[in-house]
Amino acid sequence: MKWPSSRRSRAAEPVSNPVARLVLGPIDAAALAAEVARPDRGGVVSFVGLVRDHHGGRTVIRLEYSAYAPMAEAELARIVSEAGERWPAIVAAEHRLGSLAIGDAAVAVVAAAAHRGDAFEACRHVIEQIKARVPIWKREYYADGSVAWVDPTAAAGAAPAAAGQGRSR
Amino acid sequence: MKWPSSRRSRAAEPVSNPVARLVLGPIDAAALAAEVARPDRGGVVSFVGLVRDHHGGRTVIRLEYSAYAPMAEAELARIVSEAGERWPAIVAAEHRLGSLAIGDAAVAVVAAAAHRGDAFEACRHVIEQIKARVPIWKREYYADGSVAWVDPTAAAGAAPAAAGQGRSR
Amino acid sequence: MSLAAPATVTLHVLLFARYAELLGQDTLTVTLPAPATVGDLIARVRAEPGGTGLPARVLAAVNLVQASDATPLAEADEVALLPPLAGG
Amino acid sequence: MSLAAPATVTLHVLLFARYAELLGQDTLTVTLPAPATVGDLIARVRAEPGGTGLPARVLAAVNLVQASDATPLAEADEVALLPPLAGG
Repeated sequence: MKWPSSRRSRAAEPVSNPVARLVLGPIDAAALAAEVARPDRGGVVSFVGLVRDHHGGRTVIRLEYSAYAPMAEAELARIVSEAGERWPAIVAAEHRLGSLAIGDAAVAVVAAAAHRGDAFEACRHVIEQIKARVPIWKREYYADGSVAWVDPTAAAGAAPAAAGQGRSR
Repeated sequence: MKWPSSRRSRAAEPVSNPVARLVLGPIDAAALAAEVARPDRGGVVSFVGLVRDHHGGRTVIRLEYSAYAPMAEAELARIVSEAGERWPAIVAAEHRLGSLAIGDAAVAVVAAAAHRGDAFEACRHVIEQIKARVPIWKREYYADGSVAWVDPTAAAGAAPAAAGQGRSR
Repeated sequence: MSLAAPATVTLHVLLFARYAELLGQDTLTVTLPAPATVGDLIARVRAEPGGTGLPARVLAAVNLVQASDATPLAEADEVALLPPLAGG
Repeated sequence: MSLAAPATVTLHVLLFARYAELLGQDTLTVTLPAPATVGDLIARVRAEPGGTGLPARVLAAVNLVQASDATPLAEADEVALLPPLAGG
């Protein structure tokens, strides 16, 4: 009686299609959350990464994300599936590509679980893995007219690597 | 030049009115996120707690949250303010009261920060503190017609404390 | 205590959720010999009809802030007895 | 190696972001003596015009999966050279 059949059948639901997408238009984090939230997954943790208006002390006016799309999609799906195996949680992730304005959502990760600790951990893990493994590149356009590819592996606090054109430092 | 004045002025913005509310209608987590997200707080972490459809092996059909409202509001505001002092993050929280259906959002916490680690930690801390400190009570209505006050301090896995009427165990 | 000190304190007590059900009411007015603490008040509420159902440890707040059994009480304080919290 | 083994492997190389800028193109077709590894391929790309701008460590993927310098390459493999990832 402790685990009624309705609960068991839900827990056994196959997760055949991980929600892991590259998108060209705006990200709707609430809609993404609705795809994974269920009454038996009462803790829903979301991460949304917004385009910041500064980087390395320079004012950013917009940016462009590009990707090695077939690999990025495959890697995103692998990351989401791995998280679903490691935690009793369902995770969904979207990353936007193309030209983004300041304040636009570039990435969203939602994790839903029966226990909030699992949802927090799975969500955090997935965004870290996305940053470490998914082949996506970011080109920042600055207020001074310069442009640079962002290199997160460069020394902390260092200015972005030069793109070689019109850079004013 | 590393910290242009536009950034400094934003960081110095006073947080005079913590967003910490008890609400009687539906919670809109996206609207709450919009209240704290800013282009200089690019990492936004949200927690939403949904009404679960089971508890202690019993099927829940709806529930009611009640509160010692003046203290609950004060405590919620204290928790949000404390988090804003402990982390470089802005936090907003809402808790719903009254009658809720399965799947309704009962609580939402949003933390926005320049660095995602701060946003994750502040969000997690605030939901834990809400559960530990805010005087709110939950009455569950079960499919078998019984009703119980939820006692999270009771032994893990134990059924909720009886409310003394029509309980069928 | 000086002669001018009041011999009693009168308190507004708020009961919530399961405790209001146990006591059959959600407010009480209690007068205790001074000086009085939260622990004294809880002992007195246990003596009310239905009060024996209170658990061994009762969480209390005085004037909207959580208190301990040793917290002193002053005339007209608002004391709330809080069943196990279940928000979130 | 047996006599039947091909003496070379021909690979499709994809360049992205800053690397595409450095090399002035986003695809290359490279033929290497067999057996060849990812490390061999990267050394060859460094010899292309603009290739000296590649960093000491170049991340690569073979057929959509991250690879190391020691990963062996087979005829018609798709090899991608990945600048520092900056998603999220």
